[in-house]
Amino acid sequence: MATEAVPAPAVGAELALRMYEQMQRIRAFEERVDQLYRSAKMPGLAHLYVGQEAVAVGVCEALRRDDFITSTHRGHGHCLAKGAAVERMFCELLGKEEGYCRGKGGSMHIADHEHGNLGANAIVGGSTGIATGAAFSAKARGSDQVAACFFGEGALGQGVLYEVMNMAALWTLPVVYVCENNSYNEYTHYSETTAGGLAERAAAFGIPHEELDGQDVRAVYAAASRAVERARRGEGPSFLVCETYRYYGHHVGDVDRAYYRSKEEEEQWKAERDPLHILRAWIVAEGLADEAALEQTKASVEAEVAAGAEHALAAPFPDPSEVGEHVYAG
Amino acid sequence: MATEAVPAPAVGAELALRMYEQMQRIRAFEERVDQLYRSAKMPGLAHLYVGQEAVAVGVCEALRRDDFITSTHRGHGHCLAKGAAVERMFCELLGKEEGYCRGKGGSMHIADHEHGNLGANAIVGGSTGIATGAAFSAKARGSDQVAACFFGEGALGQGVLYEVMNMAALWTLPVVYVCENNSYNEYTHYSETTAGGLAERAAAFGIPHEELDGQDVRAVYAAASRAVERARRGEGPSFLVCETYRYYGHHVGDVDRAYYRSKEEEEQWKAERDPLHILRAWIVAEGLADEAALEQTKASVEAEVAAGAEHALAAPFPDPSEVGEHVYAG
Amino acid sequence: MSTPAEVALPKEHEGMREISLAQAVNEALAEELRRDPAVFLIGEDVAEAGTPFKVTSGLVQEFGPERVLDSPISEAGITGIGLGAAMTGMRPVVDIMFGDFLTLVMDQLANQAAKVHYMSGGRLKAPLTVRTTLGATRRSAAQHSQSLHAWVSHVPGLKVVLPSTPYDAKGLLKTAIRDDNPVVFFEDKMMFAVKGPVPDGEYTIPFGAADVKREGEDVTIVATSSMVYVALEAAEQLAEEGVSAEVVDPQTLVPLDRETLVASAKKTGRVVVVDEGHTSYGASAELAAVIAEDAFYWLEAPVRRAAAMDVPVPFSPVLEDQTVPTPDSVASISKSLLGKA
Amino acid sequence: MSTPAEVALPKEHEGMREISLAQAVNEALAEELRRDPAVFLIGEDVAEAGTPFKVTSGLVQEFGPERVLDSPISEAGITGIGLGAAMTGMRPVVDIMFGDFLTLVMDQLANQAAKVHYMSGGRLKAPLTVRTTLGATRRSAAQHSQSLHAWVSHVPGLKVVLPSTPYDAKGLLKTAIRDDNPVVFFEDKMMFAVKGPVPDGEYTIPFGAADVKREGEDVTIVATSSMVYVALEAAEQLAEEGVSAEVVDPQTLVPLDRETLVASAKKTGRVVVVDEGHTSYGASAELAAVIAEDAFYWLEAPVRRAAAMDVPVPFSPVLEDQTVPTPDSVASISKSLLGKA
Ligand SMILES: Cc1ncc(C[n+]2csc(CCOP(=O)(O)OP(=O)(O)O)c2C)c(N)n1
Ligand SMILES: Cc1ncc(C[n+]2csc(CCOP(=O)(O)OP(=O)(O)O)c2C)c(N)n1
Ligand SMILES: [Mg+2]
Ligand SMILES: [Mg+2]
Repeated sequence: MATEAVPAPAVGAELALRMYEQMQRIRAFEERVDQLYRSAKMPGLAHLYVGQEAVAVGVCEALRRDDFITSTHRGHGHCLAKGAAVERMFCELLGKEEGYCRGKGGSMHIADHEHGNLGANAIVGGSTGIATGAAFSAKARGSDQVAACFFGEGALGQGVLYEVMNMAALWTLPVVYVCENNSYNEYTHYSETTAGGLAERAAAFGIPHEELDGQDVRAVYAAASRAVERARRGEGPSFLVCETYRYYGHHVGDVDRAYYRSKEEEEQWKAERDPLHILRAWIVAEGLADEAALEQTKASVEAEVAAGAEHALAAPFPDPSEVGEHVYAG
Repeated sequence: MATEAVPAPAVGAELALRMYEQMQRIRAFEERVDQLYRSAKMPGLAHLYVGQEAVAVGVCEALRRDDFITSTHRGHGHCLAKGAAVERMFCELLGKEEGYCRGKGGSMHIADHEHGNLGANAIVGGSTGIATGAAFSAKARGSDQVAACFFGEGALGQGVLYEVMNMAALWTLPVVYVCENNSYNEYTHYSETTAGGLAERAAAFGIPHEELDGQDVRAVYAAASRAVERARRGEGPSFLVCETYRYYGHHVGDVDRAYYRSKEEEEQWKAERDPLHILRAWIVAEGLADEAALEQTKASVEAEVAAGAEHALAAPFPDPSEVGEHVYAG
Repeated sequence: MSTPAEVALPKEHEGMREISLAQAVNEALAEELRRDPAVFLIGEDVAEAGTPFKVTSGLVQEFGPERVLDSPISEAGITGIGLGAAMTGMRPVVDIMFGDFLTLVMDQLANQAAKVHYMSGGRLKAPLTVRTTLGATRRSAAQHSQSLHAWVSHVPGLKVVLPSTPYDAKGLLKTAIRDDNPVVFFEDKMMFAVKGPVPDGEYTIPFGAADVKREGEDVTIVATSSMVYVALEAAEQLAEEGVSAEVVDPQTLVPLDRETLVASAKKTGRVVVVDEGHTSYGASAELAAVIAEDAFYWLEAPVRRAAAMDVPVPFSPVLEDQTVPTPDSVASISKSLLGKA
Repeated sequence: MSTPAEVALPKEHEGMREISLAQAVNEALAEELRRDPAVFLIGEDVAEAGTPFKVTSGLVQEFGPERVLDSPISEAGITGIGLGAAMTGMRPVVDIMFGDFLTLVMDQLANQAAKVHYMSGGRLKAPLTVRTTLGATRRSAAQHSQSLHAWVSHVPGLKVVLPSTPYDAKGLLKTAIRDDNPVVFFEDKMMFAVKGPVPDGEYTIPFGAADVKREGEDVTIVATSSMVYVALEAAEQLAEEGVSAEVVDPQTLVPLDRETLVASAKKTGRVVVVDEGHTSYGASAELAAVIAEDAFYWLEAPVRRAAAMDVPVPFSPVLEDQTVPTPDSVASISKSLLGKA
């Protein structure tokens, strides 16, 4: 059972260029994060989203600002795609007071409630309950909000996902499960950890599902739009499996990867299935913009990212007394 | 995908009569448990297996003594079917020292390691890990033992089941998942708690599955034999959904059931789909035994059960000092 | 607790009715459901069945199946859904039938609900109430008899409530539901039938205020949940022997009213902590440690603990009854502190 | 711990090599895998990747993928499978990458593994070892920094081990694997690189024997896991000020060597308990309560606790560093007990 073939909204020039810009923003952001790590300017580790940009952007462009998302340890792309500002994100990653979480969350817990991002999550599968609950709430409050739940294929190992998919189906909750299959659970290929099919996991609960090319942002956008509109119409959950790839290591420190995946595999994805190349080629072929304009977009987000990082590096840490604040609300 | 149609071993006279005797034993045992409860002679509660006898017996007859089972809160039938003695079971239910667990486990934790029963379990879905681990161990030790994992359809709500089914499929473990669908999670009809299909939950992991009439012990035995032999041959897990019914309440204290199921429904199952009637009619029709012989079997297990209960009532409690024993082994 | 007998509590007010603890909880839920459309209940068999303890009976009739939801047997899932709903405008009350099943929701509680406010720098919040049970001696054996409140009390970000009387249960549960934080609310299964006075009108009880259930001079008995009844019976026994015992009920383990506990300890100089969790690494350890530290110079004798034995709860009544504190054991420990062994 | 610096430990033997704690754990695993065909390892990325901490590197090469298994990300599932295998003749070692993920396995550990021997009247047993981690200050934020050993220590039927040195880690892990009970073995992530002397030959260390890491007269510092290094540094600081501190490492929280702890407390009359779990309802509460009770008449001052703050672990270094005990804070508490504030 696939999500019904409601015609997907056509991707026009404005949307295509916005998606291109967002994807470039994510890429530039992540590459800067890697540099910050390598120059020992960032505390801890980070899990980069480079290579997977089309998934976050394709899904989030199908959402409204007041829709919800939940995210993962690999969450910078989701956060930016849902509307977060580069500067405050860098501040969070560097543990600064101006950060989205006042420096308390860091890379793995970045949340942006103003744009409906209920948070990255350092527990694999840990936000599936939250997303399904946000969908429950949207329905209970009589709003037409939708929740999108991002997770890697590794989260298919977590039982709670099946528990909440069952309830989402039973109660026709407006949630879109977005499984980003980048082929690896950390350093282990998913075929060693995953029996049967991926989409079948949703089929078991009667949840409509689609498997799609996660490198083609238009395909993602089309499928996400169908799923989101279905949810908004009150017809319940959907499940999208997006085939994608992460270009960097599992985290910034994972640089020697030969023991679990080949250089050739990495190069092939970059050369043949890069989401930015694919979109860019289409934009140019369709005459929606020329190379120069696209270069201009790239340069401008790169400047924005560079400025954001500089700002964050100079920004103050929270006052040490904040350590005891925000344990309890109210 | 169904378990392959390997011809099931034919049910001959000896097996049919043994199955009949075992089913009668379970029924007589459970009816006596109910009386013990109602006459306030049994501490706590018990979940009776009456109506579901064909499932436990059909599956356990397909197993060897050294095969493993794991069981549930509704576990007396599984325990007897795997070979436990009535007397020691009653002792356990009454908290007596002679019980299988020296009175420490009671109804919900009865285990009989001599017959490979790794224990009833009071956590719904709580023994699915144990059964899968026993299958892992059988394979790792190079034995050809098989593990059968009994659970109610309510356990489909527990995430851990999906986690272990995935690994059973990945590692081709010799485990047979036996889902006893008696239509109720306590006081709630399973259709209110279960989206999609039951067998589909296993299909998601590529596990062969069958849906069958759990009131027909020959059907259960045939399907179980196929699944067990498949496991023994090293071909991995199977999943059986047995449609069945519990005649009594969720537990012995659940006597006013009208708010969740009708008297008519109960009567219909008893009249039309009683596993003992079905087998008895077949035995007689096939000429494997006459009514008198079957009455004789019934009378003899009833006498055994009555004697067992009397024995247990008179048996001593464990010494109070045992309370501190068996916290740690060795 | 081993003795669910009704105990006359010291508190007496005008306009009181005698209702059971189950009814008190039911009233608190009904009132909050009525008061705030954001409140809903979710759990196994909470609707028509009204839970196995009949605590939620009648609520689905008044509030409908959209606000009183029978769930699948998915403790982690419903807690996660409750959390997500709490983060987006609702005030869910999640029913975890037996406290033993907290094992299944620790990730949702400890890694998710407890931390979301802090991790988000105060920008997200989770007004989630989890009702569950504790207590042994119900012949329910090892997996249906645990008192696991120590676990959640150890997690910053969670509040933990253990009411002992119908009055307290009602007032504290209403406070829990209105609180903007995740609260775990423990009811002793053996206490549901215990009756006590509850006023007709609306009231709430603040968190972090211990309640002195009986005043005394010679020894302080700090007791949680149904152990308050055990302590009160012990105090009766002691009174007959001329020993005046003060019984202090912390009511909330987080936040903890150290002041009241320590003040009582300073007054009497002798303390027994009674709790139905296992002794080792249990809630009784924290209470004892706090008192031993803050009242050190006032104590005449070591702080003693009377908590559950460090054994899985056995089924057999002759074994189970030994595992929990009793009025006799509490009285005898109290006397030993006074040199009256 | 905030200071992973290598600390010269008092123990010195002949024939010792200096190896890291990660190597010590690796050797213990390799030796037990070699010794007993029933032993196997299961966990996420334990094979080729050798875990994110490189603790199991090389084992899959020697023992093969049937005995060193990369699992799906299914903590509850692998613990359940480990338990079932343990009950039927195997000795599994389950790797739970971060101690924070214990939240996901509490049902398998507390309701199943811990209780099966008791519930079966001693007829079934579960020789299962769960290795996991604890400790903050790695800039890993709230869900990858917890020290949750108090939870499992509260569950009768489980044994709980917190080694502090490579020598201890190796000897205690071998004992854990050979033990017929479920054992939870905690390694501080910040300690993996810490080196220490380990003998060439075979040895094991018994459970239930606290180790005095440094002898002293004036104050006892009871410290667990990496907090032993913090305590030793504090002791150095104190020595410079003329205060002689004794550092006692319980090594196993269950079983607990009360005698050694209490004997030291009686000797010095002053005790600080240092632990990286949260303070409230933490392991430090039990240790403090035990000492305050058993050494009551010998204590010159209240038993003090220096444990982690009761806050989720924040990401920002300026915040995180405040949440854990440090040599300075431990030394200063110790001095306050001696009236040298
Ligand atoms: C419950 C849990 N188990 C293990 C981990 C450690 N861990 C972090 S990321 C990861 C792999 C996740 O793989 P996947 O879900 O495919 O996401 P990806 O990293 O590929 O984006 C693991 C095992 C964790 N964070 N949470
Ligand atoms: C994890 C867990 N949640 C809830 C319960 C309470 N409970 C006991 S039996 C039961 C219903 C089980 O239904 P099913 O699995 O279909 O088995 P049946 O009783 O029908 O045999 C419930 C909810 C439990 N024992 N364990
Ligand atoms: Mg992945
Ligand atoms: Mg059922």
